[in-house]
Amino acid sequence: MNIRKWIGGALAAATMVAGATAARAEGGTLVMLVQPEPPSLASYLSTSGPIGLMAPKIYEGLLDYDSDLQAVPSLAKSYDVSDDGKTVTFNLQKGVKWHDGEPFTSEDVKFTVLELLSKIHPRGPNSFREVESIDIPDAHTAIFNLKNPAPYMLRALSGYESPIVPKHLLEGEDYRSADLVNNPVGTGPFKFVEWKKGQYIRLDKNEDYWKEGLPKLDRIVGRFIPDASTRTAAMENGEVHYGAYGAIPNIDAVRLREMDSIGVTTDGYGMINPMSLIEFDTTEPPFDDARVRKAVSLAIDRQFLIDNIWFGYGKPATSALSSNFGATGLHDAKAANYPADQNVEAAKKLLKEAGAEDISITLDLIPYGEDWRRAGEYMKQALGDIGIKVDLRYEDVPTWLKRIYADYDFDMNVNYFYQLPDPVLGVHRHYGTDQIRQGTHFVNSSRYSNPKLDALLVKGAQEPDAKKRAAIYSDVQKILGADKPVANLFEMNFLTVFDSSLKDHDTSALGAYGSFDQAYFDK
Amino acid sequence: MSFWRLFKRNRSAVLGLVILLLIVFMAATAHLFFPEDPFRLVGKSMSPPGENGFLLGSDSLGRDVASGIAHGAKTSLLIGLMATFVAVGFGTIMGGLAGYYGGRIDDLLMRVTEMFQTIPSFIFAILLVAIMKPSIESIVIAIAVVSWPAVARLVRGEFLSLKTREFVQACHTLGMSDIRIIMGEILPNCLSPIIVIGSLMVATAILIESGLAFLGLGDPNIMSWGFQIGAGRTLLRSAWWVCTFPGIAILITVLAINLVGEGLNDALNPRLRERT
Amino acid sequence: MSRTARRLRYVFKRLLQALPIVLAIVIVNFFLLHMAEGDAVDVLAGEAGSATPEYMAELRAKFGLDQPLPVQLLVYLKNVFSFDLGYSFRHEMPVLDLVLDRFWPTLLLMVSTILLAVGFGIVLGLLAATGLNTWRDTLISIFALVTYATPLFWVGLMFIVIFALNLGWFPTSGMKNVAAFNDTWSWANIKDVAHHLVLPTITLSLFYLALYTRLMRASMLEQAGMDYVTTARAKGLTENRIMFVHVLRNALLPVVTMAGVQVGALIGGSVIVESVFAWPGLGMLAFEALFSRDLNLLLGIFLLSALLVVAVNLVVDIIYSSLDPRIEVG
Amino acid sequence: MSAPLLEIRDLHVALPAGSERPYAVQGVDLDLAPNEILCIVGESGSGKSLMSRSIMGLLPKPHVRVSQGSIRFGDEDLVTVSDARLRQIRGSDIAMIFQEPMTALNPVMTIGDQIDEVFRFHAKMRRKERQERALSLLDDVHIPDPKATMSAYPHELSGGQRQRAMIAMALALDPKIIIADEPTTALDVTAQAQILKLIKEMQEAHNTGVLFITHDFGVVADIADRVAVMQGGIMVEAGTAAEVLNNPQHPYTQNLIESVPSLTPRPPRVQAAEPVLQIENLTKTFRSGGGLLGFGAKERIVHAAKDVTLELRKGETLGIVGESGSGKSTVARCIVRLVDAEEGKILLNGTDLRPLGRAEMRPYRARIQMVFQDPFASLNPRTKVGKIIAQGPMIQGVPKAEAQERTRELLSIVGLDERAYDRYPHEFSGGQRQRIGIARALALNPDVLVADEPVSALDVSIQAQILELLDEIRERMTLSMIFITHDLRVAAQVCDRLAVMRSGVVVETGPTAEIFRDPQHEYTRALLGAVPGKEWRAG
Repeated sequence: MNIRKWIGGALAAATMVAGATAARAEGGTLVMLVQPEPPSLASYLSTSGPIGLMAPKIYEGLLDYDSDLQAVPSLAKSYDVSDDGKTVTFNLQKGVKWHDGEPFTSEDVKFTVLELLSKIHPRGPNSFREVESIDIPDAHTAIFNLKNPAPYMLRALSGYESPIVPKHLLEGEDYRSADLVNNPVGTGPFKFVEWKKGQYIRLDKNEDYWKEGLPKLDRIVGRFIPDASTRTAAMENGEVHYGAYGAIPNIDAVRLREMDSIGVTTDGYGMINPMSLIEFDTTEPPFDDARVRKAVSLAIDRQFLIDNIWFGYGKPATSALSSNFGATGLHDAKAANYPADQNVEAAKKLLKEAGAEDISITLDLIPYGEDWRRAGEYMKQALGDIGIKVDLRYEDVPTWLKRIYADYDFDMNVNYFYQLPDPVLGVHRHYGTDQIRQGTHFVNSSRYSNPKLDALLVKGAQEPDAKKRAAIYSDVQKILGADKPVANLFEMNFLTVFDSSLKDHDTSALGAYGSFDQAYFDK
Repeated sequence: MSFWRLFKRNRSAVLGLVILLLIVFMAATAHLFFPEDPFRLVGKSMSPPGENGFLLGSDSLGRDVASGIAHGAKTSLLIGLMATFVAVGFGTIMGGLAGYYGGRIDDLLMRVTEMFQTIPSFIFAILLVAIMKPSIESIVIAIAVVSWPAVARLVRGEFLSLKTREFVQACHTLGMSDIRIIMGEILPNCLSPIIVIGSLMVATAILIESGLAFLGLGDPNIMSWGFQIGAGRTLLRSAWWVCTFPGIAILITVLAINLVGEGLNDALNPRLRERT
Repeated sequence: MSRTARRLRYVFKRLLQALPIVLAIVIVNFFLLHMAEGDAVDVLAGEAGSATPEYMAELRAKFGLDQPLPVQLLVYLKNVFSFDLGYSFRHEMPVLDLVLDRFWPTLLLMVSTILLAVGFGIVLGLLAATGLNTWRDTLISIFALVTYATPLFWVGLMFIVIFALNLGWFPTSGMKNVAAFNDTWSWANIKDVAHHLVLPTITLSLFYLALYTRLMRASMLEQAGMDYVTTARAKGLTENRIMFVHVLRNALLPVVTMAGVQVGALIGGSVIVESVFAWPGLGMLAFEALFSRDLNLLLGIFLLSALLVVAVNLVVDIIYSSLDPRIEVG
Repeated sequence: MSAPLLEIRDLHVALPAGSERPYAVQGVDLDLAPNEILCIVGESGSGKSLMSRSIMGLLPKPHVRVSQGSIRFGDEDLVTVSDARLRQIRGSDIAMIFQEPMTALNPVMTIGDQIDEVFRFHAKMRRKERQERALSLLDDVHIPDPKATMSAYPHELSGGQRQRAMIAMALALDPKIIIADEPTTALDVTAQAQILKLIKEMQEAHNTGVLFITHDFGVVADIADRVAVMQGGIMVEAGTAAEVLNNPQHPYTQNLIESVPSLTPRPPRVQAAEPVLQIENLTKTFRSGGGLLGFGAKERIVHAAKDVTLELRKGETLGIVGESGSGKSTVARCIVRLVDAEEGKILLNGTDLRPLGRAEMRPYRARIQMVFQDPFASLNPRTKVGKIIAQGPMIQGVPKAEAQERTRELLSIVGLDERAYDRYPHEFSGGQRQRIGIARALALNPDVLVADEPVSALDVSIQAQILELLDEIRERMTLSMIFITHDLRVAAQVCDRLAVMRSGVVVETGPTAEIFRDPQHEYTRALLGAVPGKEWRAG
């Protein structure tokens, strides 16, 4: 049977909304917090958070995803997966123009996917690893030929994850230093206007955007404010309207959400699935012994972290996978083996067995903000309770990256990873033997290697059938629960704090990484 | 002793000294009053001052702010003193040599000094700490490195004027060796300004440390006022006490040290004696 | 030789003298930065999310980071001498553009701060000295000490809470109202920037204010004891005339010198203020550059700020020499 | 004699509590008539200065104040008049000239402006008019180029010219009274002579009453109509110049006048012919500016000594006289190797010291010692007297005990008692300190003693004692001495032979007596001519 997915309906819906809102108050400038200042706007080169905030307003992907993670049309009007799952055909929108007036064609798609995404994009090579070739019979059709089925690929086609960029501006250029890097030209609802370094990035409404009557905002400005307290103040003062990905510290969000003028939500991170965790150096004592790793996991009161450092936002991890994968049935609640609260006795007992009593180790902290230092300080105390003497180490980003991923010179490292919409995209990289890649960041730095697991992961990646896939991942979670190459701490809830007169900024599953084409002020 | 008499004349200086002694006392006896490790989570988090048995409240993890201040005093004073000690020591040597020998040595050393004064000092301090990894030692060194030029210039000036004084020349005519002249004759006579600048430098060092900590460059394993402020600054709006009290601690200390410094200045600096 | 000609020659001479210093600064920092762990590529890859070792090697080659240190240094110096500060690894832009972008805000903040600090410092010092040992003197001295002793960022955050949030007099942060987009030289824009400048300037100047106040006071007192003051009295001048015409000008000299020395500290010291008020200055840029190991950028900043310091010192010297006829520039 | 301009009655100036004495000035009565010069003479600490300042209300308030008595000026009492009125009087009716014109003038203000101020505050005149007046004033006081001086800053003038400018300022509104506080002390003799002449001339021209404060009887003899002598705040004697100078009544006055060295050279003593020290073609030039990275900043060159040739015979005292900047001190410093001369020989008993390095020099150090000018600057304030003296021998390898023994001995030789050994310099008076300085020099029993203005910082009475001491020890230890001085009276008393220096060149040498009798070089003549009070006590 030929699984054919029509999503024209959704498109109609989108335009309908547009029509309906046309009457409502439109225009206005949205000022959003972008923190830190992005290095560039080349989202095809980097998945860096701040880029993710601005670029998707300019570049679009083949698909977008609605708030319950279902695919909706974007540059692709619809797509079509063959029975064997090895051919995916995208029917592209007609009459779409780049911001410089050039028409958008299947050429661009082919170029982007083959030249950029599957080569130099940080995650693309993984998402598109099965793509063998792309046929473009005409300007509005792109046929992806795959080596093996890659169901997860269809979840990685958003404007944030896989932006489609103009071939005519990149071909033959050095992709890293092309003009496009700092002057993006896309098909999206907003056009890049200027970037005042240290101050703001300004995007203006794309007047001839292909979606009827969209976007509604006249302008989006991304402002850079280094200090968290000042960001909060600016938000309170109405100088900025939108801050996501912890731009506003939770502690302040808790305070601000009491104000009528400000709203706080945890929606819009469904495609991200951030998970905080501890990486162990499993190759050397004491953490080459699973019991010691378990003991550490037992010693930590996850709820305490959530309550006192993230002020109630977050959910204790129950397994290697985020509970958000429950939607796709991949998350196995029964595989749960992460206690919510600490159990000192059990931990001590394990250490005794392992003969690892009163050991002293160094705990490295991810240098992405104060919260992690607090977490480290807490863990130092918590592990102290079970007789592990901890020395905290807080270094700057480059030093830390080098230590953890190039030199492997660590005992224990607090970190967090995006599990992304599919385990293949966000989870495999921790555990696969093929993911022990010295010098590559955010992969299997624990250097955990288990052939049994590797096999399961491969199967899991290719299995098109949801049920079978769930079974596979259930085993995966059991194994990881037992071995604990990393100790997951909790599923993070990032916060979006916004001016409550701002509406429809969260229509996309990507939330802050969405295109904001429908966002408007209801004044 | 006449110095003490002169010092006593300046009431605020005496006040400063008293405060300073109290702070030192606090630092010395911290472990008696607060036997627990100041990092220990000892109670309900974010309790306002006076509640749940927290004199000055507790921070987001339920650590005792008061305990932190008591223990932090040790670190902050230590950093202040060590940094000053290193800076003054090095600055005196550089300035002394430059001033005493003059000529090319002077030229050279002064160029070096100028170089350090031309580098934006705080950024340079940050750079040094970042490179050496945040730790007490690196912070001390960084502060010293950015503070010594002032001393060098001062000492150089003193040496320049003192070396032409007749009592120094007399020593030359006695055939005294340079080292003895420098150590025995000149240095003792420029101690007072050095002491004064040193005392003020301690204060500045403590401020710099808090600044570094604010930017997240503190030693994560050692309790200091800077650490507390850095840790508490995001709570400023919801739990003001967490970084306010350490801030006040710094303010009082720096204030006290300055008062003492000015007192020393009045007492040791004959020029201003009768007028201030 | 005419006065102006001598001045010019002096300026030229001073710049020549500054050259080795600036170079030394660049070289020292070059090696310091290479002592740091990790490099720009690590950061880029880290930020990007992930990158293959091959790709990273490719980048290193592109940035010339694979060359031996001396070679890198020589290349850099060679470029510097042809007024090319190179490319920023992280921003993919010429360093010069980046730095110049931040240069004017820095200068603006610096100059306004110096003016405010020196100006008020002089006034307060004067008031303190003229009312020696009165409540006024005590009050001013205490004020000076307190402002000096209060951590900068603390003052900054408090100002934001009070003047931006509670009173709503000033914006919390930034350099201009981003929603407005006035064109640079429009009156509206100038007013807007000035409005944003107030809080950072006050915050930053408070610290230095204390220094100048105390210096001025001491200096006034010292001068007041000089013989020429007696002469002036003997001429029958009023105390005011004596204070404001005779003593003041002499007392200013050490203050001016101090101001010169402070500049270096000022650029650095502004990091905190810049970060609190999101002021787009060099300090913050340097901070980011350091933590992203953006070597060229950081060196560029050090180079320019060093030149800036040299320039300001020069100006100060010339002011000084015009205040004090005994000092002859050249 | 007409009614006095100024009547001082029972003036008391109180010092702050805790000072060594309650009153700086105690019960002074004094009249100043128009058209007369009244000299107030006294040694340091006699209260003469404060007395003069109390007249204009320039006492350092609040510590020091007039506690009793009156100062009548016309029909007003200056002690009680309002500040406002006092300001009017200052500068217009009573003007003042100070000792050190360099510091007494505002360094950052042009001479013109500083004179101009006087007019602006006391007289209604238009700018132009004021300008002209100022110019003519400068012309009156014989300043070479008045126009240029108007726009000149104090540091650009010579000492003498500065003082002239001061005088011009004082005369601006030709005041009834001028108070001159040691106006010539800081000047060289020749300049001094001219200034004295000027003051007299001006005083006669405007028939002003001048209150002239000085410590120098020579000066008194030159210009005083009347003299008042002060000691410890009390006026011990007053009268016409003739009376006081030639027939002093009060023992203190007598003693003072006694101690003024006479201008008649001492009888030449028989002396061995062989030289101890020969200086041959000694040359020293000072360079300033330039240096590393100086980039050819114009470098100033001063020839402090241009091939100076001198000979010091055994047991004699060779005087080097000259005015400031004549290079006499430089020569002295070259001899003791504080300064390295570029050229020439310094032969001590035949060995040339000039080329010796520090190490080789050390043994010779003991042979040539120096006594310095300023007894306050020449002793380390933080070292005990005993150590200061014993240091020398110990450096030269004398055992500690012996050195200390010697030190105690020396203390008694220079007339200080044993207890001085453990005290600090600041506990001693100027004269005593100079004795310590001498003891330090003697500690190494040198062959040659170089004394650089050893008495110029001392009061006359002390001066006499120190000179005696030097003479005595020279006899006793058969020293040969090089004696640097600017004061020809002193020179006449101590020196067997003289060398007269001017801008680095020795212009004349010879036995003191001969040089005084008929000086060959016109500069020598000028010097001798300028000696204050030479008619008085010429013999």
